[in-house]
Amino acid sequence: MGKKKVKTKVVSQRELSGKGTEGRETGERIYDMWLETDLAGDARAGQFICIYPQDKSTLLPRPISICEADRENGRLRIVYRVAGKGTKEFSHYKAGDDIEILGCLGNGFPLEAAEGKRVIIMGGGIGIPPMLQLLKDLREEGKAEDVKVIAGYRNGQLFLKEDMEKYGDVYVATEDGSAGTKGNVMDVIAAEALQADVVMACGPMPMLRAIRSYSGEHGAKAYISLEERMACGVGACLGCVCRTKKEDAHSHVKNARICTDGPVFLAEDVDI
Amino acid sequence: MGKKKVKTKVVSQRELSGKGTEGRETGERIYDMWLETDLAGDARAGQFICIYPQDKSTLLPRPISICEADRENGRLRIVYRVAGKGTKEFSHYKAGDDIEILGCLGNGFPLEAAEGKRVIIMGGGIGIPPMLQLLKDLREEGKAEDVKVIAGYRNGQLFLKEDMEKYGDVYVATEDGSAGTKGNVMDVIAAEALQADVVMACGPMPMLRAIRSYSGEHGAKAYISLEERMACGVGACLGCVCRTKKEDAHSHVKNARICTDGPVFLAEDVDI
Amino acid sequence: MNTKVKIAGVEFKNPVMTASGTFGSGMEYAEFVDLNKLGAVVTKGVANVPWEGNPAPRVAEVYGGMLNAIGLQNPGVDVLIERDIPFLQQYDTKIIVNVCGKTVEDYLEVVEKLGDTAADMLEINVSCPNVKEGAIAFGQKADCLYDITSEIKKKAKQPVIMKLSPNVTDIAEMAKAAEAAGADALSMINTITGMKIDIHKRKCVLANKTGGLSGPAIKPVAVRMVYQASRAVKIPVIGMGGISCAEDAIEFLMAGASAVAVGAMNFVNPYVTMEIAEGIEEYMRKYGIEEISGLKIDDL
Amino acid sequence: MNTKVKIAGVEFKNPVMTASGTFGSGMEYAEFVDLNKLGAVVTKGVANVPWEGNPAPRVAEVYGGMLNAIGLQNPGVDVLIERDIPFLQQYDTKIIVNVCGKTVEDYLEVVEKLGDTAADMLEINVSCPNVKEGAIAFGQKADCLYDITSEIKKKAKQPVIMKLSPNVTDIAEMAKAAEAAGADALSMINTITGMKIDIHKRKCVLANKTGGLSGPAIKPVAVRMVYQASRAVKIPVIGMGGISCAEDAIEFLMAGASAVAVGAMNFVNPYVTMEIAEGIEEYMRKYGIEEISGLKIDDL
Ligand SMILES: Cc1cc2nc3c(=O)[nH]c(=O)nc-3n(C[C@H](O)[C@H](O)[C@H](O)COP(=O)(O)OP(=O)(O)OC[C@H]3O[C@@H](n4cnc5c(N)ncnc54)[C@H](O)[C@@H]3O)c2cc1C
Ligand SMILES: Cc1cc2nc3c(=O)[nH]c(=O)nc-3n(C[C@H](O)[C@H](O)[C@H](O)COP(=O)(O)OP(=O)(O)OC[C@H]3O[C@@H](n4cnc5c(N)ncnc54)[C@H](O)[C@@H]3O)c2cc1C
Ligand SMILES: Cc1cc2nc3c(=O)[nH]c(=O)nc-3n(C[C@H](O)[C@H](O)[C@H](O)COP(=O)(O)O)c2cc1C
Ligand SMILES: Cc1cc2nc3c(=O)[nH]c(=O)nc-3n(C[C@H](O)[C@H](O)[C@H](O)COP(=O)(O)O)c2cc1C
Ligand code: FES
Ligand code: FES
Repeated sequence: MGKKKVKTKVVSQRELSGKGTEGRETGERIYDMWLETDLAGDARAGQFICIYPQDKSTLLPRPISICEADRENGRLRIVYRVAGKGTKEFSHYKAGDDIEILGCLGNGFPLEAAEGKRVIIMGGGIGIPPMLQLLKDLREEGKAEDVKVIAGYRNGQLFLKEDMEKYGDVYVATEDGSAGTKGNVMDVIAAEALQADVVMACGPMPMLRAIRSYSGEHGAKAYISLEERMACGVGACLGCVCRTKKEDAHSHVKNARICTDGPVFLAEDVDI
Repeated sequence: MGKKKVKTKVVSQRELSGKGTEGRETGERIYDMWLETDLAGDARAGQFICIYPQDKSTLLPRPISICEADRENGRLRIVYRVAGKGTKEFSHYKAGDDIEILGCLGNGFPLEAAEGKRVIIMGGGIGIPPMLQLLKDLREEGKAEDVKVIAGYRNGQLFLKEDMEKYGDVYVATEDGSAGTKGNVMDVIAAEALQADVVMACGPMPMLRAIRSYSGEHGAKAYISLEERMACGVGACLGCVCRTKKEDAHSHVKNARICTDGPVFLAEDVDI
Repeated sequence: MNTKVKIAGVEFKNPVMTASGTFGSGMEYAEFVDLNKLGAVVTKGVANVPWEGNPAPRVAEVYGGMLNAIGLQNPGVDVLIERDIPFLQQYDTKIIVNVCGKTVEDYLEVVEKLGDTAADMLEINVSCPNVKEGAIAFGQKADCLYDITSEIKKKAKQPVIMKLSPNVTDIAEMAKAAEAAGADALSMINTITGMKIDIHKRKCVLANKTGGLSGPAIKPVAVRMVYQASRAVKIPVIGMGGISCAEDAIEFLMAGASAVAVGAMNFVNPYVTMEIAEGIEEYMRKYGIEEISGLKIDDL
Repeated sequence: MNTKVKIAGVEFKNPVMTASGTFGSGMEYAEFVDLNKLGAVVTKGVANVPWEGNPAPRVAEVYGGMLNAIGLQNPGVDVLIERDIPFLQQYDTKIIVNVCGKTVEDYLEVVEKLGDTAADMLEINVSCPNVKEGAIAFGQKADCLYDITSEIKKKAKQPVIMKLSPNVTDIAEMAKAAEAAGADALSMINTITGMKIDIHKRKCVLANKTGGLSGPAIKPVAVRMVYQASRAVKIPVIGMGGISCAEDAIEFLMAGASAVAVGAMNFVNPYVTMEIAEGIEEYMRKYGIEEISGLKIDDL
């Protein structure tokens, strides 16, 4: 149905890092929001939407990954961390509020690349949310030989773990060692001696760099989702580029637009 | 208690120009809001407060006259017209909302000037609201020989008329002749052959100019409340000046600050 | 009522254009906007050869606007001619190509290559504050501006719009210099140089450190400059800077602009250009104004 | 931890000042702010004789800021000396008197009269864009700025801050000219010239037509100019323009300012100066920064 800016209703919102969950004291506030929108109809895992804050001192839309798409019922789920003004505002939204979003944006993960392959999905921190829909889609398509999930958390606040476990085993790494393997997602691979033909990942830059090296060394294909500051979200402003190894077909220079040519790139194609 | 910026709660708000009232088709939307604040304690008739919009594209506070002050219960009433962005925002406030105001500002009407005098209070259009508290105070002080009220409206939408009638007779003028004398407040004076030693007034500039001439011709003292665009509201920016006949004691030029030296001036002192 | 405007002999169906660099080559927003409804599409600045632009982060948000330091990334004029101009020719709108360069020769090469294309006008960006190699000087010194304008006018087959920098002491002086050198029209303002520091990371948000400020925050400065420039010259001025709605556009037209362009606000509302075109019509209808030129207020 | 700063030999208890013209003579805001908590109060510009200023409307609201065209109304330096300075002397804060004039002689007269008063520093406003008689040129031409600065320095008994205009092509050049002429410090930015038109009334909102833009909208431009100027000269720079909170103030200090001043945001939050002074302390505590000068980032 193409990209659109639409008004959508908040269906529900809750704090995942609320009282009672561990690790709240570190100050990370993570929220989980469902939106009602027919943009869900053809949302792909790894795509994102942009949310426009109402606060008029902040004009640019905020890119947030699609965590789950209920395509039949026209609903999108996002899980996000309060990072600044915009996300702080979002965290105050309540069921029934009207908000404006632009979507669905970006390319998403290439499900076809999983066909007949051993796939490892890796999410680090606030890069975990898009892994949920990816996992669901890989499971439902059922063409991968095997799908494993590694989720790297900062601490015992294991958001979305239960959701993902509905679709398969989830290996956990925590920086503070409070659950699973102490360390990061790469430490899980080593500790559990996991093997993959294809890696699909989202997370902080050091993690993505490590995956890129790993994929080079182990001959695995790694699809990584990148982040950059955006203005338009639709490929017009050239704000959100990443360096590419070869000349990009659209830009004719070694820069690709994360919002339209990405956010998912084959690790070997980009210079991160 | 001095000037303060305080958070206050909206006690109630209703539209005075709502459906069923006449004249709504002209598009004037008038709202009536009660605020809970101890600033009410020493509010004087003719003073004003400044309300800060929440919309961050609009930063400056909006000056609005005190329409009624319930000094015992710590409540202020304002009645305002939707004129632009700020007042439009205010019109959406509901009971329980928190808003920020600065008050009480300005000098207010000099009640002592009414002592033993025949006083006519005149309000024109959105200059009517401050007349209500003025009327109440003049009645309660009881030192005027006589107090009459003339309210000039655009059409049959006679907001605040009933409130004022609790404290005395109200002569009405309407521009479209739909109630009272057809014309303006000055036409009422002529039509009803009213006489005054002291006039206290608030309204559009042509009305204030007419009152100024009248007071000159009839030897009445006229106290008029002026309006100008404001920034600080407290006398610091020199944004809100009016020309004065003589050198102003504070500014040492022929300019007085409406927000602090006014908004009420003796008509003969200003050059309008 | 007639919303057509004529600038240097080129007729636009309405005075609403896109600001260079904020609308790609039209392709990216064609999903949102019916390009047939716009007076013109102004393309992203293009040089003689592809430019890589600055490293990321290239954009930062600030109060009521944004900073950008794209650094004029572009695929080079050949790609524009092969790919982007044919795309735009499908639509019933005018095509204005924004041109950038590091030397006068760079500019001339682009201008010459564009000579036989369907581009209706050329807009010469002498004001991008993000390029280091000296291009900025063209837009900040009246004599340099005069020289480059004359050179370009010698080669250009299409009418030439000189796009002025707001980062100058006297915009009227710059406007006069461009006019004297033969410019057919002016456009303004480009972005105002700004900076944002992340006080927690203790470094500039933009990799380039400084960037160009655009969006509603700059509108009063832009209106003032359009007012000053349009009253200093006889050639038409295309006004831009923070336009977010029809009211804003009308403010520029009243100040003296013959047409307007919308930049950063496309990012906030992808439909904004169409809405502005409609809003201007509505205003004209309401006040009984027959021509766009009737919006200008001579005696402001 | 120590929040004291020293500028041209004068010690301020903290780097937070009020911006001239936005705080009256301190009297008006003393009801809200404990003046003892401020580094300095900078008074409204004062001339040799009383000035009436411009007709009203003098202020207009714009997106994220405001325009003003007060036109430097002031009661003249004699009243300031008799009434305002004694008032400020009651407080434990420094007094900076902002000086304006139409001719060099005007400035010199004020500077001389202030010589024997309790004013701790003089801030010379060569940049008010609202005065017609040519005063603006002092702040927009490097040679004029040099000349007036040298003349003032010859007469001034107190250290002299030259307040620069942002309406220039090259702020670093202006900063260097003032430094070369002997200025003890610089302050920036004054307002950026802007305009607002009421499209329904079809006229300018300000009686003076143009006015000076201030408030959050101008902050990125101000930070950039403070960055450029502070790195072009050795004398201290006092930064201002759109500061609304401690984070903003810290941004200026990181960019290279030695102190900051708060202007239009006093109108939005009368307590803002005190809050900023506290917020800076909090930030320093959080990050273990011992001195205000430790906030500056040399290698931004
Ligand atoms: C493709 C993509 C997908 C993302 N998905 C998620 C997600 O699922 N959950 C989640 O919590 N976060 C996600 N992010 C990061 C999220 O966009 C930022 O945390 C958010 O924009 C911060 O906005 P703010 O107003 O709270 O912060 P501020 O710091 O106030 O924002 C200021 C400006 O910087 C931009 N910005 C700040 N941080 C980032 C960042 N990390 N990436 C891009 N722009 C940034 C903002 O969009 C805004 O324009 C994603 C980013 C991208 C690019
Ligand atoms: C002392 C005083 C008392 C007032 N009392 C009342 C009252 O009791 N009821 C009422 O309805 N109105 C009153 N007004 C007028 C009221 O302040 C304006 O209608 C209001 O500020 C408009 O704000 P806005 O955001 O809706 O309009 P906008 O046009 O969006 O405002 C833009 C800017 O212009 C200023 N402004 C616009 N119109 C006026 C105006 N007429 N006077 C002063 N500033 C203006 C605003 O404050 C704001 O800064 C009073 C004005 C003054 C000076
Ligand atoms: C992301 C971005 C890229 C831009 N690129 C160009 C460009 O290539 N050439 C040019 O002349 N102006 C460029 N500009 C400036 C705009 O065309 C316009 O002059 C400026 O942004 C002011 O308008 P606005 O406030 O509506 O954005 C760019 C602006 C932005 C925000
Ligand atoms: C209402 C008003 C009056 C001002 N008067 C003066 C003045 O007399 N002298 C001066 O040097 N600057 C004056 N300024 C400029 C401010 O001191 C300051 O440089 C500018 O407003 C930018 O800071 P801000 O964005 O924090 O307001 C005035 C500004 C405003 C808003
Ligand atoms: S955000 Fe504009 S091109 Fe990606
Ligand atoms: S509004 Fe600032 S002096 Fe009156």
